[in-house]
Amino acid sequence: MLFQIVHVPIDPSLLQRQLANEEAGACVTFEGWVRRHNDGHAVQALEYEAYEELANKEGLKILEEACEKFGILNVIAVHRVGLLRLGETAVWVSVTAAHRDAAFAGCRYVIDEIKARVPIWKKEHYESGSTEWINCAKP
Amino acid sequence: MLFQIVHVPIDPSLLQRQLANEEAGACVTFEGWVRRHNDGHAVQALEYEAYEELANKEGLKILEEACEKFGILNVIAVHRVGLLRLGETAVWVSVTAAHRDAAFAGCRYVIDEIKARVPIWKKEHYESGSTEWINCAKP
Amino acid sequence: MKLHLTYFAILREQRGATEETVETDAPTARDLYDELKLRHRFSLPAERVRVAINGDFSDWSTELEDGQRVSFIPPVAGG
Amino acid sequence: MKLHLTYFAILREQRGATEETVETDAPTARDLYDELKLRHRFSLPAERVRVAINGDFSDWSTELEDGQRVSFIPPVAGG
Repeated sequence: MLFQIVHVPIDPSLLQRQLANEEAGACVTFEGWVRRHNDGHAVQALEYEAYEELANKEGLKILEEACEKFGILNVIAVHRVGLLRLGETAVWVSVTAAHRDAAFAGCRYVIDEIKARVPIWKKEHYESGSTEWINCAKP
Repeated sequence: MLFQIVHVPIDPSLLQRQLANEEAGACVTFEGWVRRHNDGHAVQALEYEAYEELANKEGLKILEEACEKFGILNVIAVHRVGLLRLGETAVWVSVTAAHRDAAFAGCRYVIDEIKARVPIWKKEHYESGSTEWINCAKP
Repeated sequence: MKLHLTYFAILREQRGATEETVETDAPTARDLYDELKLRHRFSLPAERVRVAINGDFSDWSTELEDGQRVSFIPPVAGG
Repeated sequence: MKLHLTYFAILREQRGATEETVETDAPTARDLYDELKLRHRFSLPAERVRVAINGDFSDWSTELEDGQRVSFIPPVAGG
Protein backbone atom coordinates (compact mmCIF):
# COMPACT_ATOMS: atom_id res chain seq x y z
CA MET A 1 0.00 0.00 0.00
CA LEU A 2 1.52 3.29 -1.08
CA PHE A 3 0.26 6.87 -1.33
CA GLN A 4 2.60 9.47 -2.77
CA ILE A 5 2.65 13.12 -3.76
CA VAL A 6 5.30 13.54 -6.48
CA HIS A 7 6.84 16.57 -8.18
CA VAL A 8 7.99 14.73 -11.32
CA PRO A 9 6.16 12.87 -14.13
CA ILE A 10 4.48 9.63 -13.03
CA ASP A 11 6.04 6.43 -14.41
CA PRO A 12 3.24 3.81 -14.55
CA SER A 13 5.35 0.79 -15.52
CA LEU A 14 7.73 1.33 -12.60
CA LEU A 15 4.83 1.65 -10.16
CA GLN A 16 2.81 -1.25 -11.50
CA ARG A 17 5.75 -3.63 -11.13
CA GLN A 18 5.41 -3.18 -7.36
CA LEU A 19 1.90 -4.65 -7.55
CA ALA A 20 2.97 -8.01 -9.01
CA ASN A 21 1.37 -10.77 -6.93
CA GLU A 22 0.69 -14.39 -7.81
CA GLU A 23 -2.66 -14.27 -6.01
CA ALA A 24 -3.88 -11.34 -8.14
CA GLY A 25 -6.15 -12.15 -11.07
CA ALA A 26 -7.27 -8.57 -11.75
CA CYS A 27 -5.60 -5.17 -11.84
CA VAL A 28 -7.66 -2.01 -12.45
CA THR A 29 -5.87 1.28 -13.04
CA PHE A 30 -7.28 4.80 -13.19
CA GLU A 31 -5.33 7.67 -14.73
CA GLY A 32 -6.46 11.29 -14.62
CA TRP A 33 -5.09 13.22 -17.59
CA VAL A 34 -4.95 16.98 -18.19
CA ARG A 35 -7.50 17.63 -20.88
CA ARG A 36 -7.94 20.60 -23.16
CA HIS A 37 -11.52 21.49 -22.34
CA ASN A 38 -13.22 21.98 -19.01
CA ASP A 39 -16.65 23.56 -18.72
CA GLY A 40 -16.20 25.11 -22.15
CA HIS A 41 -12.85 26.77 -21.33
CA ALA A 42 -9.72 26.03 -23.40
CA VAL A 43 -7.12 24.86 -20.89
CA GLN A 44 -3.41 25.41 -21.52
CA ALA A 45 -1.93 23.97 -18.32
CA LEU A 46 -2.88 22.93 -14.80
CA GLU A 47 -1.13 23.84 -11.58
CA TYR A 48 -1.56 21.44 -8.66
CA GLU A 49 -0.62 22.23 -5.09
CA ALA A 50 -0.85 19.99 -2.00
CA TYR A 51 -0.62 20.25 1.75
CA GLU A 52 1.72 17.29 1.69
CA GLU A 53 1.81 16.33 5.36
CA LEU A 54 -1.97 16.14 5.58
CA ALA A 55 -2.43 14.76 2.04
CA ASN A 56 -0.17 11.80 2.82
CA LYS A 57 -2.10 10.99 6.00
CA GLU A 58 -5.52 11.32 4.40
CA GLY A 59 -4.40 9.45 1.27
CA LEU A 60 -3.14 6.48 3.27
CA LYS A 61 -6.35 6.44 5.30
CA ILE A 62 -8.32 6.12 2.03
CA LEU A 63 -6.17 3.20 0.87
CA GLU A 64 -6.68 1.43 4.20
CA GLU A 65 -10.45 1.94 3.89
CA ALA A 66 -10.39 0.48 0.37
CA CYS A 67 -8.52 -2.64 1.54
CA GLU A 68 -10.97 -3.18 4.35
CA LYS A 69 -14.17 -2.48 2.38
CA PHE A 70 -13.37 -4.42 -0.79
CA GLY A 71 -10.88 -7.12 0.19
CA ILE A 72 -8.36 -5.99 -2.41
CA LEU A 73 -4.79 -7.29 -2.35
CA ASN A 74 -2.87 -4.06 -2.84
CA VAL A 75 -3.22 -0.46 -4.01
CA ILE A 76 -0.89 2.33 -5.06
CA ALA A 77 -2.04 5.91 -5.56
CA VAL A 78 0.22 8.71 -6.77
CA HIS A 79 -0.74 12.35 -7.31
CA ARG A 80 1.54 14.76 -9.10
CA VAL A 81 1.84 18.44 -8.14
CA GLY A 82 3.37 21.42 -9.93
CA LEU A 83 2.69 22.66 -13.45
CA LEU A 84 1.22 20.03 -15.81
CA ARG A 85 0.79 20.28 -19.57
CA LEU A 86 -2.04 18.87 -21.70
CA GLY A 87 -2.04 15.08 -21.80
CA GLU A 88 0.12 14.62 -18.72
CA THR A 89 -1.01 12.31 -15.91
CA ALA A 90 -2.11 14.12 -12.74
CA VAL A 91 -3.17 11.08 -10.75
CA TRP A 92 -2.57 7.33 -11.01
CA VAL A 93 -4.43 4.71 -8.96
CA SER A 94 -3.91 0.99 -9.40
CA VAL A 95 -5.62 -1.80 -7.47
CA THR A 96 -5.03 -5.56 -7.49
CA ALA A 97 -7.47 -8.22 -6.30
CA ALA A 98 -8.20 -11.89 -6.83
CA HIS A 99 -11.23 -10.98 -8.97
CA ARG A 100 -12.32 -7.98 -11.03
CA ASP A 101 -15.36 -6.94 -8.95
CA ALA A 102 -13.16 -5.96 -6.03
CA ALA A 103 -10.49 -4.38 -8.23
CA PHE A 104 -13.01 -2.14 -10.04
CA ALA A 105 -14.86 -1.17 -6.84
CA GLY A 106 -11.64 -0.48 -4.93
CA CYS A 107 -10.14 1.64 -7.69
CA ARG A 108 -13.30 3.69 -8.06
CA TYR A 109 -13.53 4.23 -4.31
CA VAL A 110 -9.94 5.44 -4.05
CA ILE A 111 -10.15 8.01 -6.85
CA ASP A 112 -13.54 9.29 -5.65
CA GLU A 113 -12.27 9.76 -2.10
CA ILE A 114 -9.00 11.35 -3.21
CA LYS A 115 -10.96 13.92 -5.17
CA ALA A 116 -13.31 14.60 -2.26
CA ARG A 117 -10.97 14.55 0.75
CA VAL A 118 -7.27 14.91 0.02
CA PRO A 119 -5.94 18.50 0.37
CA ILE A 120 -4.83 19.04 -3.22
CA TRP A 121 -5.82 22.09 -5.23
CA LYS A 122 -5.97 22.75 -8.95
CA LYS A 123 -5.56 26.03 -10.79
CA GLU A 124 -6.52 26.06 -14.43
CA HIS A 125 -4.53 28.25 -16.81
CA TYR A 126 -6.64 29.15 -19.82
CA GLU A 127 -5.53 30.02 -23.34
CA SER A 128 -7.16 33.41 -22.78
CA GLY A 129 -4.49 34.13 -20.15
CA SER A 130 -6.85 34.01 -17.17
CA THR A 131 -6.64 31.46 -14.36
CA GLU A 132 -9.02 29.91 -11.84
CA TRP A 133 -8.77 27.84 -8.66
CA ILE A 134 -11.26 25.02 -9.28
CA ASN A 135 -14.16 24.71 -6.78
CA CYS A 136 -13.16 28.03 -5.17
CA ALA A 137 -15.24 30.51 -7.17
CA LYS A 138 -17.64 32.64 -5.13
CA PRO A 139 -20.82 30.72 -4.30
CA MET B 1 -10.77 1.39 -31.56
CA LEU B 2 -8.73 -1.78 -31.70
CA PHE B 3 -9.38 -5.42 -30.80
CA GLN B 4 -6.52 -7.87 -31.14
CA ILE B 5 -5.66 -11.48 -30.44
CA VAL B 6 -1.89 -11.72 -29.91
CA HIS B 7 0.53 -14.62 -29.55
CA VAL B 8 3.25 -12.66 -27.73
CA PRO B 9 3.41 -10.85 -24.36
CA ILE B 10 1.24 -7.73 -24.14
CA ASP B 11 3.12 -4.41 -23.95
CA PRO B 12 0.85 -1.95 -22.09
CA SER B 13 2.94 1.19 -22.55
CA LEU B 14 3.07 0.72 -26.30
CA LEU B 15 -0.69 0.20 -26.48
CA GLN B 16 -1.63 3.01 -24.15
CA ARG B 17 0.34 5.54 -26.16
CA GLN B 18 -2.19 5.00 -28.97
CA LEU B 19 -4.93 6.29 -26.66
CA ALA B 20 -3.37 9.72 -26.08
CA ASN B 21 -6.06 12.36 -26.70
CA GLU B 22 -6.26 15.95 -25.51
CA GLU B 23 -10.00 15.61 -24.91
CA ALA B 24 -9.51 12.65 -22.54
CA GLY B 25 -9.56 13.38 -18.82
CA ALA B 26 -9.84 9.76 -17.67
CA CYS B 27 -8.27 6.46 -18.66
CA VAL B 28 -9.36 3.21 -17.00
CA THR B 29 -7.41 0.02 -17.68
CA PHE B 30 -8.24 -3.56 -16.78
CA GLU B 31 -5.59 -6.29 -16.78
CA GLY B 32 -6.37 -9.96 -16.26
CA TRP B 33 -3.37 -11.76 -14.77
CA VAL B 34 -2.69 -15.49 -14.44
CA ARG B 35 -3.03 -16.22 -10.74
CA ARG B 36 -1.82 -19.18 -8.72
CA HIS B 37 -5.12 -20.27 -7.24
CA ASN B 38 -8.45 -20.92 -8.86
CA ASP B 39 -11.25 -22.69 -7.03
CA GLY B 40 -8.74 -24.16 -4.61
CA HIS B 41 -6.49 -25.64 -7.31
CA ALA B 42 -2.81 -24.67 -7.57
CA VAL B 43 -2.34 -23.42 -11.12
CA GLN B 44 1.01 -23.73 -12.89
CA ALA B 45 0.16 -22.29 -16.30
CA LEU B 46 -2.80 -21.36 -18.50
CA GLU B 47 -3.32 -22.23 -22.12
CA TYR B 48 -5.57 -19.92 -24.14
CA GLU B 49 -6.95 -20.72 -27.56
CA ALA B 50 -9.13 -18.56 -29.82
CA TYR B 51 -11.23 -18.88 -32.94
CA GLU B 52 -9.49 -15.80 -34.27
CA GLU B 53 -11.71 -14.91 -37.22
CA LEU B 54 -14.84 -14.92 -35.08
CA ALA B 55 -13.12 -13.52 -31.97
CA ASN B 56 -11.99 -10.47 -33.92
CA LYS B 57 -15.49 -9.80 -35.26
CA GLU B 58 -17.20 -10.30 -31.91
CA GLY B 59 -14.53 -8.30 -30.06
CA LEU B 60 -14.89 -5.32 -32.36
CA LYS B 61 -18.67 -5.49 -32.01
CA ILE B 62 -18.27 -5.23 -28.23
CA LEU B 63 -16.01 -2.17 -28.56
CA GLU B 64 -18.54 -0.50 -30.86
CA GLU B 65 -21.30 -1.19 -28.34
CA ALA B 66 -19.19 0.33 -25.55
CA CYS B 67 -18.60 3.52 -27.55
CA GLU B 68 -22.28 3.87 -28.28
CA LYS B 69 -23.56 3.04 -24.79
CA PHE B 70 -21.11 5.08 -22.72
CA GLY B 71 -19.88 7.89 -24.97
CA ILE B 72 -16.26 6.95 -24.47
CA LEU B 73 -13.52 8.45 -26.65
CA ASN B 74 -11.53 5.34 -27.51
CA VAL B 75 -10.91 1.75 -26.42
CA ILE B 76 -8.26 -0.88 -27.06
CA ALA B 77 -8.68 -4.52 -26.03
CA VAL B 78 -6.01 -7.17 -26.50
CA HIS B 79 -6.24 -10.84 -25.56
CA ARG B 80 -3.21 -13.09 -25.55
CA VAL B 81 -3.35 -16.77 -26.57
CA GLY B 82 -0.88 -19.62 -26.13
CA LEU B 83 0.78 -20.83 -22.95
CA LEU B 84 0.92 -18.24 -20.14
CA ARG B 85 2.87 -18.44 -16.90
CA LEU B 86 1.86 -17.14 -13.46
CA GLY B 87 1.72 -13.36 -13.31
CA GLU B 88 1.51 -12.83 -17.06
CA THR B 89 -1.22 -10.65 -18.58
CA ALA B 90 -3.90 -12.58 -20.44
CA VAL B 91 -6.14 -9.64 -21.33
CA TRP B 92 -5.69 -5.86 -21.41
CA VAL B 93 -8.57 -3.39 -21.86
CA SER B 94 -8.08 0.37 -21.75
CA VAL B 95 -10.77 3.02 -22.20
CA THR B 96 -10.50 6.80 -22.46
CA ALA B 97 -13.29 9.31 -21.87
CA ALA B 98 -13.75 12.94 -20.93
CA HIS B 99 -14.80 11.89 -17.40
CA ARG B 100 -14.25 8.89 -15.17
CA ASP B 101 -17.86 7.64 -14.99
CA ALA B 102 -17.84 6.73 -18.66
CA ALA B 103 -14.31 5.33 -18.57
CA PHE B 104 -15.08 2.99 -15.64
CA ALA B 105 -18.43 1.87 -17.08
CA GLY B 106 -17.01 1.32 -20.56
CA CYS B 107 -14.01 -0.67 -19.33
CA ARG B 108 -16.19 -2.87 -17.14
CA TYR B 109 -18.62 -3.50 -19.99
CA VAL B 110 -15.88 -4.51 -22.41
CA ILE B 111 -14.19 -7.05 -20.10
CA ASP B 112 -17.54 -8.53 -19.02
CA GLU B 113 -18.67 -8.98 -22.62
CA ILE B 114 -15.32 -10.37 -23.76
CA LYS B 115 -15.54 -13.02 -21.06
CA ALA B 116 -19.13 -13.86 -21.95
CA ARG B 117 -19.11 -13.75 -25.74
CA VAL B 118 -15.72 -13.90 -27.44
CA PRO B 119 -14.69 -17.41 -28.60
CA ILE B 120 -11.60 -17.80 -26.42
CA TRP B 121 -10.98 -20.87 -24.29
CA LYS B 122 -8.81 -21.45 -21.26
CA LYS B 123 -7.20 -24.68 -20.10
CA GLU B 124 -5.73 -24.70 -16.64
CA HIS B 125 -2.59 -26.73 -16.00
CA TYR B 126 -2.38 -27.68 -12.34
CA GLU B 127 0.69 -28.42 -10.23
CA SER B 128 -0.73 -31.92 -9.77
CA GLY B 129 -0.18 -32.52 -13.49
CA SER B 130 -3.89 -32.60 -14.41
CA THR B 131 -5.57 -30.09 -16.73
CA GLU B 132 -9.06 -28.74 -17.25
CA TRP B 133 -10.92 -26.71 -19.86
CA ILE B 134 -12.67 -24.02 -17.81
CA ASN B 135 -16.50 -23.92 -18.05
CA CYS B 136 -16.51 -27.21 -19.99
CA ALA B 137 -16.82 -29.75 -17.18
CA LYS B 138 -19.85 -32.04 -17.39
CA PRO B 139 -22.96 -30.31 -16.02
CA MET C 1 -23.16 -32.37 -49.15
CA LYS C 2 -19.61 -31.59 -48.07
CA LEU C 3 -18.87 -29.39 -45.04
CA HIS C 4 -15.58 -28.05 -43.69
CA LEU C 5 -15.43 -28.34 -39.90
CA THR C 6 -13.03 -26.73 -37.44
CA TYR C 7 -12.76 -27.74 -33.80
CA PHE C 8 -11.55 -25.76 -30.80
CA ALA C 9 -10.52 -26.46 -27.24
CA ILE C 10 -12.26 -29.41 -25.60
CA LEU C 11 -14.01 -30.41 -28.85
CA ARG C 12 -10.69 -30.36 -30.72
CA GLU C 13 -9.18 -32.65 -28.12
CA GLN C 14 -12.18 -35.01 -28.07
CA ARG C 15 -12.21 -35.14 -31.89
CA GLY C 16 -8.44 -35.50 -32.03
CA ALA C 17 -8.28 -33.07 -34.96
CA THR C 18 -8.29 -29.35 -35.66
CA GLU C 19 -10.28 -29.63 -38.88
CA GLU C 20 -11.87 -32.12 -41.23
CA THR C 21 -14.16 -32.26 -44.22
CA VAL C 22 -17.29 -34.41 -43.80
CA GLU C 23 -20.02 -35.78 -46.06
CA THR C 24 -23.39 -35.47 -44.35
CA ASP C 25 -27.14 -35.37 -44.93
CA ALA C 26 -27.81 -33.46 -41.70
CA PRO C 27 -30.43 -30.82 -42.60
CA THR C 28 -29.55 -28.36 -39.81
CA ALA C 29 -26.55 -27.38 -37.71
CA ARG C 30 -28.21 -29.02 -34.72
CA ASP C 31 -28.62 -32.32 -36.58
CA LEU C 32 -24.97 -32.17 -37.59
CA TYR C 33 -23.81 -31.63 -34.00
CA ASP C 34 -25.96 -34.51 -32.77
CA GLU C 35 -24.48 -36.77 -35.45
CA LEU C 36 -20.89 -35.78 -34.57
CA LYS C 37 -21.51 -35.92 -30.82
CA LEU C 38 -22.57 -39.54 -31.15
CA ARG C 39 -19.72 -40.44 -33.50
CA HIS C 40 -16.96 -38.76 -31.44
CA ARG C 41 -18.50 -39.00 -27.96
CA PHE C 42 -18.41 -35.23 -27.36
CA SER C 43 -19.13 -34.57 -23.68
CA LEU C 44 -20.94 -31.24 -24.18
CA PRO C 45 -24.70 -31.25 -24.81
CA ALA C 46 -25.79 -29.00 -27.68
CA GLU C 47 -27.43 -26.70 -25.12
CA ARG C 48 -23.98 -25.62 -23.96
CA VAL C 49 -22.48 -25.23 -27.43
CA ARG C 50 -22.97 -22.53 -30.07
CA VAL C 51 -22.49 -22.85 -33.80
CA ALA C 52 -20.73 -20.56 -36.26
CA ILE C 53 -21.21 -20.83 -40.01
CA ASN C 54 -18.71 -19.23 -42.38
CA GLY C 55 -17.15 -17.29 -39.52
CA ASP C 56 -20.35 -15.87 -37.97
CA PHE C 57 -22.46 -17.00 -35.05
CA SER C 58 -25.55 -18.73 -36.37
CA ASP C 59 -28.70 -20.51 -35.14
CA TRP C 60 -28.89 -24.24 -34.52
CA SER C 61 -31.91 -24.34 -36.82
CA THR C 62 -30.00 -22.93 -39.81
CA GLU C 63 -30.23 -25.19 -42.85
CA LEU C 64 -26.80 -26.31 -43.99
CA GLU C 65 -25.54 -25.79 -47.53
CA ASP C 66 -22.82 -27.55 -49.44
CA GLY C 67 -19.33 -26.12 -48.97
CA GLN C 68 -20.00 -24.20 -45.76
CA ARG C 69 -17.44 -23.79 -42.99
CA VAL C 70 -18.98 -24.93 -39.70
CA SER C 71 -17.49 -24.53 -36.22
CA PHE C 72 -18.83 -25.57 -32.86
CA ILE C 73 -18.13 -23.18 -30.00
CA PRO C 74 -17.75 -24.74 -26.53
CA PRO C 75 -18.48 -22.49 -23.51
CA VAL C 76 -16.03 -19.59 -23.75
CA ALA C 77 -13.63 -18.62 -20.97
CA GLY C 78 -11.59 -15.62 -22.04
CA GLY C 79 -10.15 -13.12 -19.62
CA MET D 1 -1.02 33.42 22.10
CA LYS D 2 1.19 32.81 19.07
CA LEU D 3 0.05 30.57 16.19
CA HIS D 4 1.91 29.40 13.09
CA LEU D 5 -0.27 29.63 10.01
CA THR D 6 0.23 28.11 6.56
CA TYR D 7 -1.83 29.06 3.52
CA PHE D 8 -2.58 27.09 0.38
CA ALA D 9 -3.97 27.76 -3.07
CA ILE D 10 -6.50 30.60 -3.26
CA LEU D 11 -5.97 31.56 0.40
CA ARG D 12 -2.21 31.73 -0.12
CA GLU D 13 -2.73 34.06 -3.07
CA GLN D 14 -5.26 36.22 -1.25
CA ARG D 15 -2.98 36.43 1.80
CA GLY D 16 0.07 37.00 -0.38
CA ALA D 17 2.12 34.66 1.81
CA THR D 18 2.74 30.95 2.32
CA GLU D 19 3.11 31.20 6.08
CA GLU D 20 3.14 33.64 8.96
CA THR D 21 3.13 33.70 12.73
CA VAL D 22 0.27 35.66 14.33
CA GLU D 23 -0.60 36.92 17.79
CA THR D 24 -4.28 36.40 18.49
CA ASP D 25 -6.90 36.10 21.22
CA ALA D 26 -9.29 34.09 19.03
CA PRO D 27 -10.65 31.33 21.28
CA THR D 28 -11.53 28.86 18.50
CA ALA D 29 -10.36 28.01 14.99
CA ARG D 30 -13.58 29.49 13.65
CA ASP D 31 -12.98 32.80 15.44
CA LEU D 32 -9.45 32.89 14.02
CA TYR D 33 -10.68 32.32 10.46
CA ASP D 34 -13.31 35.05 10.83
CA GLU D 35 -10.65 37.45 12.10
CA LEU D 36 -8.27 36.67 9.22
CA LYS D 37 -11.04 36.68 6.62
CA LEU D 38 -11.90 40.24 7.60
CA ARG D 39 -8.25 41.35 7.75
CA HIS D 40 -7.22 39.78 4.40
CA ARG D 41 -10.57 39.87 2.58
CA PHE D 42 -10.65 36.10 1.99
CA SER D 43 -13.40 35.33 -0.50
CA LEU D 44 -14.34 31.91 0.92
CA PRO D 45 -16.95 31.72 3.70
CA ALA D 46 -15.95 29.46 6.61
CA GLU D 47 -18.67 27.02 5.53
CA ARG D 48 -16.56 26.11 2.48
CA VAL D 49 -13.26 25.89 4.32
CA ARG D 50 -11.89 23.20 6.66
CA VAL D 51 -9.27 23.64 9.35
CA ALA D 52 -6.24 21.49 10.18
CA ILE D 53 -4.36 21.81 13.47
CA ASN D 54 -0.84 20.41 13.82
CA GLY D 55 -1.25 18.48 10.55
CA ASP D 56 -4.64 16.84 11.22
CA PHE D 57 -8.16 17.80 10.21
CA SER D 58 -9.92 19.39 13.16
CA ASP D 59 -13.24 20.98 14.13
CA TRP D 60 -13.98 24.67 13.84
CA SER D 61 -15.00 24.65 17.49
CA THR D 62 -11.58 23.41 18.67
CA GLU D 63 -10.04 25.74 21.27
CA LEU D 64 -6.70 27.05 20.11
CA GLU D 65 -3.53 26.70 22.14
CA ASP D 66 -0.31 28.65 22.04
CA GLY D 67 2.26 27.42 19.53
CA GLN D 68 -0.12 25.36 17.36
CA ARG D 69 0.26 25.03 13.58
CA VAL D 70 -3.02 26.02 11.93
CA SER D 71 -3.92 25.61 8.25
CA PHE D 72 -7.10 26.54 6.43
CA ILE D 73 -8.14 24.12 3.69
CA PRO D 74 -10.01 25.63 0.72
CA PRO D 75 -12.32 23.28 -1.25
CA VAL D 76 -10.08 20.53 -2.61
CA ALA D 77 -9.81 19.64 -6.30
CA GLY D 78 -7.38 16.76 -6.76
CA GLY D 79 -7.58 14.32 -9.63
